[in-house]
Amino acid sequence: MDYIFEGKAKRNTFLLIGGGVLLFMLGVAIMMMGHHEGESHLGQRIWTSLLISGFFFFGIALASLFFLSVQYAAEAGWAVVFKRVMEGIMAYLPIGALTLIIVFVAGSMHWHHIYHWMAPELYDVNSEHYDQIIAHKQPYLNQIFWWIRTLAYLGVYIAFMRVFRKRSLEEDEMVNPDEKSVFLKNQTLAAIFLVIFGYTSTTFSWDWIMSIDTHWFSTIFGWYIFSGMWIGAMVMMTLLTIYLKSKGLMEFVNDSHMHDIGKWVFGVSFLWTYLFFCQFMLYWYSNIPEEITYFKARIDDYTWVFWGTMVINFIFPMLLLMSKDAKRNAGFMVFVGCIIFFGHWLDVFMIVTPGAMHREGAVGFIEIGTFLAFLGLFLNVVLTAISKRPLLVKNHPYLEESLHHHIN
Amino acid sequence: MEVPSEYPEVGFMPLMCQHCNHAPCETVCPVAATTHSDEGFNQMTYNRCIGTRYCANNCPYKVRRFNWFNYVADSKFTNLNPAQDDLSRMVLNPDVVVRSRGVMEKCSLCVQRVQAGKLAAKKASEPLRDGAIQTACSAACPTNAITFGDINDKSSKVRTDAMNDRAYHLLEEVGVKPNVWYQTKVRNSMQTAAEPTA
Amino acid sequence: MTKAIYALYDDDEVMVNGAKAILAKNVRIKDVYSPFPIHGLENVLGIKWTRLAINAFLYGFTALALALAGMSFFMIQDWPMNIGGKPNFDLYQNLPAFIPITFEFTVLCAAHGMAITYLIRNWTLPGVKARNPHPRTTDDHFAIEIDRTENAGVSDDEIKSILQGTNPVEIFEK
Amino acid sequence: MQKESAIREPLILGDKTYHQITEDVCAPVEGKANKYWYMAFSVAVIVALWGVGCILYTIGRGIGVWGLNTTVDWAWDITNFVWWVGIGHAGTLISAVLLLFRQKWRMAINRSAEAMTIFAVMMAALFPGIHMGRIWMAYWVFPLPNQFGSLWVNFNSPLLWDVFAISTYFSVSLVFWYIGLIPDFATIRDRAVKPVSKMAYSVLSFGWTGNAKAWIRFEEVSLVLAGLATPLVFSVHSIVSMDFATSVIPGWHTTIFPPYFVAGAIFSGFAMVQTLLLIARKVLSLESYITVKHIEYMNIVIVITGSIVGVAYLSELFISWYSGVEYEGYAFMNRATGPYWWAYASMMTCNVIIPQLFWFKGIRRSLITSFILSIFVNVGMWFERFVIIVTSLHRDFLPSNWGMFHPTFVDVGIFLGTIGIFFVLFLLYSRFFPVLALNELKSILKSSGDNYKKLHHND
Repeated sequence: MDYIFEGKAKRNTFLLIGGGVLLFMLGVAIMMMGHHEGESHLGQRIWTSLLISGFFFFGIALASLFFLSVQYAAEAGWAVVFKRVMEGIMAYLPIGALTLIIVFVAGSMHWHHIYHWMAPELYDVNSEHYDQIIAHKQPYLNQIFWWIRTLAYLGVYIAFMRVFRKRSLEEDEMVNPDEKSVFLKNQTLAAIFLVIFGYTSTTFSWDWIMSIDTHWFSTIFGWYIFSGMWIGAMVMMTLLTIYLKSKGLMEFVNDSHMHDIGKWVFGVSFLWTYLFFCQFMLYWYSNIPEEITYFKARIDDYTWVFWGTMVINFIFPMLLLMSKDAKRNAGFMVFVGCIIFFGHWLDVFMIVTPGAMHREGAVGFIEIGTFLAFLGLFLNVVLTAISKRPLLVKNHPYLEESLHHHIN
Repeated sequence: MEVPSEYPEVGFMPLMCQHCNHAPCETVCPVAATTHSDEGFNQMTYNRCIGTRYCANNCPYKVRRFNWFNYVADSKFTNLNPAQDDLSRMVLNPDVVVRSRGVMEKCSLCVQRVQAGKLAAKKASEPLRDGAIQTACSAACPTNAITFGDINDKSSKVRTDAMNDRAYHLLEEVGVKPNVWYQTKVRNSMQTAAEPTA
Repeated sequence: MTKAIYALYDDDEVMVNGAKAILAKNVRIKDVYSPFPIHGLENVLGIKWTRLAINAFLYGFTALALALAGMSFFMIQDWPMNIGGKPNFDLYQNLPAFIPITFEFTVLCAAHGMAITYLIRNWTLPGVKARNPHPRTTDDHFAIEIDRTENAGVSDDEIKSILQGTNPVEIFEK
Repeated sequence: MQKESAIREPLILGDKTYHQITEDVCAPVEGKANKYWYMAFSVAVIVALWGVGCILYTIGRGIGVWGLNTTVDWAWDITNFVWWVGIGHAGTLISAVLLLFRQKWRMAINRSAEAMTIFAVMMAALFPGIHMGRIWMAYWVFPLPNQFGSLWVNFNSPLLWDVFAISTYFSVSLVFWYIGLIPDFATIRDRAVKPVSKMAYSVLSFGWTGNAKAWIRFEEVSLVLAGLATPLVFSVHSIVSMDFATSVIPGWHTTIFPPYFVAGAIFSGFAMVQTLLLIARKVLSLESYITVKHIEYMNIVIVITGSIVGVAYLSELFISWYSGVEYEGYAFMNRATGPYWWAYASMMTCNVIIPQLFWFKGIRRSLITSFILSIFVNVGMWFERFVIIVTSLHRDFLPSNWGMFHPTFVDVGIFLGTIGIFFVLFLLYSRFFPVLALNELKSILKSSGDNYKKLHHND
């Protein structure tokens, strides 16, 4: 019962990439012809859109690795049937890392100014651009240390992903199915990964995202970014499973499984909203100038996107996914899933753009085109990875539990 | 900061309630015992206060004072509050209420004087004249270091003083928008304004 | 004349299989008493799933509306005050500060509303007399209740012989 | 039929039947208390009375009998409040969150954990009351009609949010607990021989019969209440944290507070459950139900939440420097090196470093080390709240306002007194209530019982 990735599906991913690139070109052309003053922002805008979509899809792959580890660490049985889907999603990690590195290298080469702190004159006391606050951050925000951290995060994540994927096949081929060695080794590996991820997910979100608004700071930021990544991964898992089920390939996934994964989409949406609200409300309430500027920039210049993400990512899943029947209805889950998937891309847009583009950012052809192209690339990589191995694992000690999963 | 002698520039500065427009103390009171008046005063309603002391904690200037005991009748506090019998109680200002145990209090910018001044102007049917109302502190200061007045009155002395280059808000960076201005002391210092202080 | 016949079992699986056998013989089961919830029993007996969750949603939704309306009345309409410069002209401007209480009140009403509905619906209230047929149905035994009036077409002896065929530990009338 | 993997450890040890479970759990209720119970009870009552005396003294004379001053307006009162509320979070977490996650091991501990929650929240609710200057006016925090007509409360105030949060949390937890207790009271009722206890448990069991429909409703109510209680658990401690985080005080004002307080609450709550249950399983002979695996699971929760708290401490510390805000930076420097450095050091040691020992399997499966470490966590979490409250207040913006806090005998007395009251309640509970969830345990016997698992493995 292997999935074969060819024909229409494969063509469609290429169509997505092609369509995305076309839209992107269209957007660039419009900008070049239309506003002359817009030209100076064009490069910045392109790089910003690459960072948004690059980070968004990278985050999904990473959160999938996280979720897989959680299954091991928590001794959870029900989700074993999804394991190959999770492994497929996380296979995008190296490509995702590459796209990020391209954006970061361009930053270091000063082809764009998304990372304001990379400009050397900020640290020069004699320069008119000298920035006392940023200079204070120099021991942490300097390119050498920052690059060491970035490469370390990416390298470690990819290494863990590879080991998990390799061991998964080893488990399939085990001669003695009663042997638990792979499972037990994976449990240890998962615990180690979760500890590393627990620290680095906070620091990489400071390094890659929070430092865009260089003056600004928020302690909850890492957890907020992480919750957005997580929801993306859960939605992607749901959608891919529904797709594979519609091909008649994942019959072993029953209503109870879909119900449970729907609960995760619902629950993580709440978590995201909670973290969003904590950050926003606390800064809104105490109204301290250096903190409130962040939200002021977003609410004043990106009013609709700011409140729109809130509506899409909170009210939609809350109202639509509350009932049991909704979570078990594949068509409905696809509908809600697609909406909140886009909603969380908008959230990343919301976080990145005001710092990188100030008032000049917009959700236009360039951004949507980049999103579609990345989506096509992502699906192509993930579906190729999924097609390379059987859709159901073998010899996993909780496999029987998962296959007989039943809830009311 | 732990060793004051390392900071010889420390000087004396009278510090009372700054009557912030974005007062952090007001928002946190559960019973709305401290609110803003139309004049811009940060009002303290003693008889509504239940004494959670949250306002005092959230005040960046720490200018609120709490009635820890019943100072009016507790014989242990005759040294703090001699006005405990009928005779000595006559030293108390009849325009100001005696605060009970368990309530918060602070500078009201002599709200009783303000009300009296407004009433006098109203009776005389004339606009409130700048300087007609004096708080107890501004009246008592022998060097006229304290000015009280209507900041909305463009010709008032307090307005010109507040617009002065020397005027500043204490802890302006917290963003509470106080209604009290200080004027910086002119020092003959080697340090210039452009030079960043660490 | 007793109203009902009971079969007492000492194992849940035996009881569930017994219930299936009894129903297969067209004898109607009035109720089943057990010391703990048995999964899947509702399908055997054909009992519809409870709608208490919908109740909870309605209570919660009402509370949500009530909390927002209440706070808007107290803080915006009835006595608007300038409290630390927090905007008090419109509900939405001050909404972030109202969210926590709105949430708490929603949960409060949904939870208590549902709990009260549950107690009344079950008729488990202080002072109500227990109606379980045998004291060990709250310990380790399981009882099937057959109502005579519901099974007018079947004689007592027939019922008892059907029950006897399902391996009960005891058959009694009450 | 649900399948359970053979590699999962059994949750009910020994050769148990449904009846044996009833016997084991009802034994403490039906038997007589031993002398250790009476000794513990007497000590608890004496301490509790001493605490009540201190509370009455405070109310009689004024808050001035505590060590507070103009600089430090909250200290042990709110520290104790937050500490107790935090402890009160494990019970509902175990019964609600773990129910949603279908963790069967919760069934052995949820009843006692919920009882602990309720008693702990009662202790917590005491402090916002007695810390008020005018406690006799406490009812003013409710939006009640009054002679001024339109004088309402201030819905902007986090303390008012607390009023709603704590009362919701307490009452919902109580209802959740009681709804689970009703069928178990019915079990005791049907076994009771003495007329007095028969009558008492008849009233307590609300006439529970246990018919099929009642069980369906019971399951649905438990599930929906769990669904409601889960965000409630998050919200309550978040709102408690907002008492601090909405302020402008450096050290208080930080966005990570809500989730970090929630993690800390679960952390301290599980530690307290661990402390209590390690004693209870021994005293009440419940070793077959509260097994080493249960202890291990709780220790895993402790090490995870402890690590989350650790990440939060380090995030705060780092961002205080990174922000470039002088006051923030100083507040954290002062925590670590100022006059209360020992409190910060205790907090870091007990909450972050010591629980890391639970990464070792031997330590987290040992009863003695689990007990000792759980005490460390309880102490550490008290220090955490003390650090947050007192060290942030005693040094803030203007050096002229700086001061110190020194507790008086009344502060100490009230804190110890609440521990006394808590134990009085818990000891009474352990004598008169079924300390394990009978009906739930029976429902997992066949999937997770030792004897049944062996049976399955053989065929």
